[in-house]
Amino acid sequence: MNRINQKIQENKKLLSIYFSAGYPNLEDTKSIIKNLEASGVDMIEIGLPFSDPLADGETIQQSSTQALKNGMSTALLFEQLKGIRSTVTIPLIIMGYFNPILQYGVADFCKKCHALGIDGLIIPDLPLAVYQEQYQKIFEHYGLINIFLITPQTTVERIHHIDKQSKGFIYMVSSASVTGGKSGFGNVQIDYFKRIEKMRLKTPQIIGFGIADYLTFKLATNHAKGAIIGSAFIKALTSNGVTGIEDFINQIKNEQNT
Amino acid sequence: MNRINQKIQENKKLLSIYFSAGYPNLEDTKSIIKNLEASGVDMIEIGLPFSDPLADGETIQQSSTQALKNGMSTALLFEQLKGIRSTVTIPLIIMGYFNPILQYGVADFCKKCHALGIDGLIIPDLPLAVYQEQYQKIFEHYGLINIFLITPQTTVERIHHIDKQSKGFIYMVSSASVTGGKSGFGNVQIDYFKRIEKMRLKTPQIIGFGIADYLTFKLATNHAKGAIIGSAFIKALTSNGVTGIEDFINQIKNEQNT
Amino acid sequence: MQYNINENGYYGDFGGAYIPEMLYPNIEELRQNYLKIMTEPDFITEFNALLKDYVGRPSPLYFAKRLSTRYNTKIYLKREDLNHTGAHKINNTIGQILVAKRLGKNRIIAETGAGQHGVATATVCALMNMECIVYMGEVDIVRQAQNVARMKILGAKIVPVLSGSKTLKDATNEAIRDWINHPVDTHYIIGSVVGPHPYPDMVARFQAVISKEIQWQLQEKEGRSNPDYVIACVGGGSNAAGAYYHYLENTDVKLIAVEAAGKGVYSGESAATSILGNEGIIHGSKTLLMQTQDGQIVEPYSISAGLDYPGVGPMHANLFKSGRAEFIAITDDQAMTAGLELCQLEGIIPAIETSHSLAIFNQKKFKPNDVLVINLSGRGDKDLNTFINHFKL
Amino acid sequence: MQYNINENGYYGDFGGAYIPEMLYPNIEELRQNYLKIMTEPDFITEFNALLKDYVGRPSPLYFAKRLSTRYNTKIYLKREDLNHTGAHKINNTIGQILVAKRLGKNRIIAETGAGQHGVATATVCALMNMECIVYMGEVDIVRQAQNVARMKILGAKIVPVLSGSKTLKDATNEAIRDWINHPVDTHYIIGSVVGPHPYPDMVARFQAVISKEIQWQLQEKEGRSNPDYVIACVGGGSNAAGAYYHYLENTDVKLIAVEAAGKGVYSGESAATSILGNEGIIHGSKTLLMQTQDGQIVEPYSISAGLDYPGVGPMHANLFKSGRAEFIAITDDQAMTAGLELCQLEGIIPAIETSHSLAIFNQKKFKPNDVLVINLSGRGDKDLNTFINHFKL
Ligand SMILES: Cc1ncc(COP(=O)(O)O)c(C=O)c1O
Ligand SMILES: Cc1ncc(COP(=O)(O)O)c(C=O)c1O
Repeated sequence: MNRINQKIQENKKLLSIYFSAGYPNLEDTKSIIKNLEASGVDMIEIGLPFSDPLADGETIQQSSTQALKNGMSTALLFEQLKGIRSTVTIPLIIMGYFNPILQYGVADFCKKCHALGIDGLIIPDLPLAVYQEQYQKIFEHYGLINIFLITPQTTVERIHHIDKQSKGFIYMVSSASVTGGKSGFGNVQIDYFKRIEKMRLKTPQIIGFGIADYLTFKLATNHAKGAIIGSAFIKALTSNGVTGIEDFINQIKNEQNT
Repeated sequence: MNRINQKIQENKKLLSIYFSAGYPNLEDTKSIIKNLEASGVDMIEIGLPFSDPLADGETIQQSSTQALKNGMSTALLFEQLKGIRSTVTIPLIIMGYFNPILQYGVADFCKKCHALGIDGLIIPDLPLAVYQEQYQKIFEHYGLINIFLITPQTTVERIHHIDKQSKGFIYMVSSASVTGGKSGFGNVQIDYFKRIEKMRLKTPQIIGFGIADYLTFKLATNHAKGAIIGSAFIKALTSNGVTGIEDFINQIKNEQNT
Repeated sequence: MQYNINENGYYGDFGGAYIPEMLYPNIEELRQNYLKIMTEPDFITEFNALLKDYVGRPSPLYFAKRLSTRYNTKIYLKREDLNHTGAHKINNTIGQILVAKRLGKNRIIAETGAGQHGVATATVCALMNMECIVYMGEVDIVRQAQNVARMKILGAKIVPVLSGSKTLKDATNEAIRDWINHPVDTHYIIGSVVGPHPYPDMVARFQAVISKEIQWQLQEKEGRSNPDYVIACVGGGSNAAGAYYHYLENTDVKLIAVEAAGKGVYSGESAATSILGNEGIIHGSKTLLMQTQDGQIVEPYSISAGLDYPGVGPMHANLFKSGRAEFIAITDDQAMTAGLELCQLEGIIPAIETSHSLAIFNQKKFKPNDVLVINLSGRGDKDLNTFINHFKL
Repeated sequence: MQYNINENGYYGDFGGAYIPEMLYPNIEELRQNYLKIMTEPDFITEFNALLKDYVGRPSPLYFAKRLSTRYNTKIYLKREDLNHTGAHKINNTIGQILVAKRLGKNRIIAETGAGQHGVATATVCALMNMECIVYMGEVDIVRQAQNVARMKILGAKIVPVLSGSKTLKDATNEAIRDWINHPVDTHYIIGSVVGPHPYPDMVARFQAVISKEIQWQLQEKEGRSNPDYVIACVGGGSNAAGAYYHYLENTDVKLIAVEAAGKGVYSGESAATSILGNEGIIHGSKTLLMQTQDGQIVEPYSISAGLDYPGVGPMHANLFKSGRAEFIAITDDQAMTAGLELCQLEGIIPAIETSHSLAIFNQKKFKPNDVLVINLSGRGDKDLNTFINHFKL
């Protein structure tokens, strides 16, 4: 069974962290992953940086740009991830835009992920229909879960459709926004969370976008299986580096004055 | 008999000088006229300054502009010319654009000229046909000669026509140019002078435009009754003032090193 | 009553050719030939083909819905701004360059204020491979820098004019002087219905295409060829002359001429000739002009270089004197505000000259069923900096 | 072979909609409605009326006599430069604003490079009273300052984009992000035949008026509706798509696409996508793009802001791959020289984008009887400073 599915079955709210591989320093990838696991994070999304990340806000854009400047590449990321499974046990997901994956070759990419022990992929600009038509077989062959997104604008029909196609979890975008938008949730978001909750989908949801601290993590996980933090984590990395990871995660997990 | 016609009958080549009234100083008019007569000039064209002298080059434009700035006006010029005939005997002609004359009232203007002892007018932008239709009677009533121009481009027919209408002299423009152009005459001008000479017009011609010194005066008067100096005289006035007039005229009349 | 020109070259008391003898042959050559040339079939064919394929005529007659709603009347805009080079001026320069060619000229001179006429002249000179010299006041060179650049790129030589107010009037003087200096090979393309006869008539005839088109376009849109009002700004008056032309003798159609009042008609910085001027002679024509009691021409002022002229064409002097046209004076500020309003209501950036016409709604009320045609004489690309600075955008 | 789009939103291998889920509802709404809206009689009536009365269509098909003589072939120029706002871009923005209105949107966003699309969008937003936000790279804001001024005057908000190469690609990213942030009330007016399906098809259909007019205009002039060549510059490719549209399946008509080679195709400063690019995904569409081996998009370079884009629309990717169109790359210098040549031979100042098309005579010989139609996609008023500086005029 895929590590994602195993993790989902645990009776707890899940904390997932996104970071851009190669940022702040080219060689930080492995130590960020290890630190995250050591800090008690449940799942990690490793960002494969892209020059034109059009669903991302400034923070992730800038970390991607810097990562590319540092020399990050698909091949190098795979190189860095070699042997990661000798120590890391939590689910690892690669999140990246479709073009770099396409250039690598989708099959080769999946094969490599499989070999390295990657559990799933999030490719925001690979639409469900194209995935099904052209790539699903490959993903499945290599035991990779492809994660789909829903947003507050996704229709009920489409949510059901996505639910049916989904394995692992549904990435539930908290609001109509690119990453790194205003953090915090208002009534609109809460209503949306409740609406989805009531749909009792077969696939658990993990909420992302706008989660930055204990409060927002708590609010989100009141209504979902887990939550994903991206921009807020990258900002912390920028300020405090790899050694600050534990503190950051602690702040998320425990109520305290920040 | 009009002083212009008397002067024309003298058996000599005539030197006529143009200046802008009110330049260099507002009150110079009378003393310029007296100095010119004293220096042996045969005829004077008193320029009534105009804001937009479109047949004039830079020198006369600037002297007109300065004269207006100094405060020159039609009324003031007439004021300054009061009593001029108590001392000055050579022909006096007012040269000016039509609009200021029109605003003064053509009849009033002519009446005033007559009273002051002005002998003729040169109005470059009052065409012959309009003159004949509307103003000739007034001019004649006040004994004023209206001087017409011909240029190298004037057709033979029109020259004959102008000759017929002319009294006093024909103002023969030496070349296709505004005033103050290059001085000196080439073959084209000399041929033109000869061509007009051969036409044996009833009206004597006085050549203007491009005459600046002994040589050009001599050349022009080889082929015509006289010559008019404007821009060169104004330049001399600018440099040397009223007291330099005698020297300037001497240089024109006598061959000498300049 | 006759509002068009008579056989002597006059509109009522106005017009004629008050020119120095040096220009007599040129003007006479033109006078004797212009109507003959303009009625030759091959001229008509060439002129019409260029208007269509090169200039882009017919220019649309556009019903300005939002503007009409704002002022509760029916406003059509005659889109001369869509002509090649961006104003009505090219109608005339196309015509004149074809006349010049037939007169055997190979050197073209022009004056320009806003630069639109200079650009239109440089354009047709490039098209016909003729030398082009444009006189432009130094003040206008600065405020219409964009058009200066266009003329340069088109290969024209621009001569800065430093005399007088360094604007359109002085540029015209300098062009006339050039013509005196080059009487044989040169044609002077005057840019408005000013100057000695036959210029006002010739230019008006070339611009008359505007009202000719309005007639059939309005027929298509409103089932009538006569609007209630034709409205145009007047610098020299060529765009107005063109917009009025086929309506001159048809007094059902009211004519409104809009002049530039600068900082206020009586501020001492104005170009509202009909109010401030009286009869006189400017640039070879008897007309209305702003002058001192002494007959010295007064330096005008307007924010718009193309209206910054102390006279009007003789046709307009006569339309004013006879009462055939109503004259309205619009200040800089009113014009700028009306120009910006058109931008934001209709998505059309008008020239500042044109913006004056658009400001009449401050001064005059129209009925809901009145059909107005405003001649949108030119686009405002040349005036962007003035707009930006004026409104601190 | 089929060169137009298929029912799945692909041109051959290219096209599709590679978009994040956040945009799915918007794109889906558009996909389901665009053809329905575009074929409604009231849409067609309104669209055609605006093209005629507001944009000034048909744009002339002008036989360029002096240019034809110079290159000993028959050159027609399709005068999109005469459209309101000065380029072909407005054909598309008029269409899209009418679609947006019918979809109930009241907020419009757009990206722009040369600023022509930004101006065209600001224009139609003013006309339709909609809020307008334009994303523009900081580099382009500087080099196309004139168009920035126009957008401001028209009431649009301009957002400077500081990411990437600070040009068109980055402005497009930013506009897409805005759309993600405003999924309900906002329509994104893309300015070229790029982006996810149905944009390339929708934009091409709006621009198709160009080739539709060429057909009857050429019939009038040459007694045939098919030229031998249709030539257009390709940034994203919308003016080319419009000029080719009705000739796509008619292989008697040869198509030439002109790309920007910047300082030289292989100089490292170029935007010649067909030569330097390969298949990939950019801005939601599978097409040709300039990218590293790793799939990172390469920052392009061209002196012309409108061609400074690392991709081409999927239609063009397919025309290239299939060999249906010939692709020619023109450097900055060649384009500038050809642009100036048109100014001085024909009195038409072309946009620098367009100037690239005019430079093909350096690279390709035509027969004296060949009939060429070059799409004169825009006027060069926005590029005057670049011309003046380049040639030190
Ligand atoms: C757009 C525009 N409108 C009007 C004018 C004024 O000229 P006219 O009064 O001859 O139409 C100009 C002059 O340059 C102009 O450019
Ligand atoms: C005049 C002109 N031509 C061409 C282009 C390139 O766009 P496209 O390739 O979509 O026609 C632009 C873009 O701004 C433009 O302004």
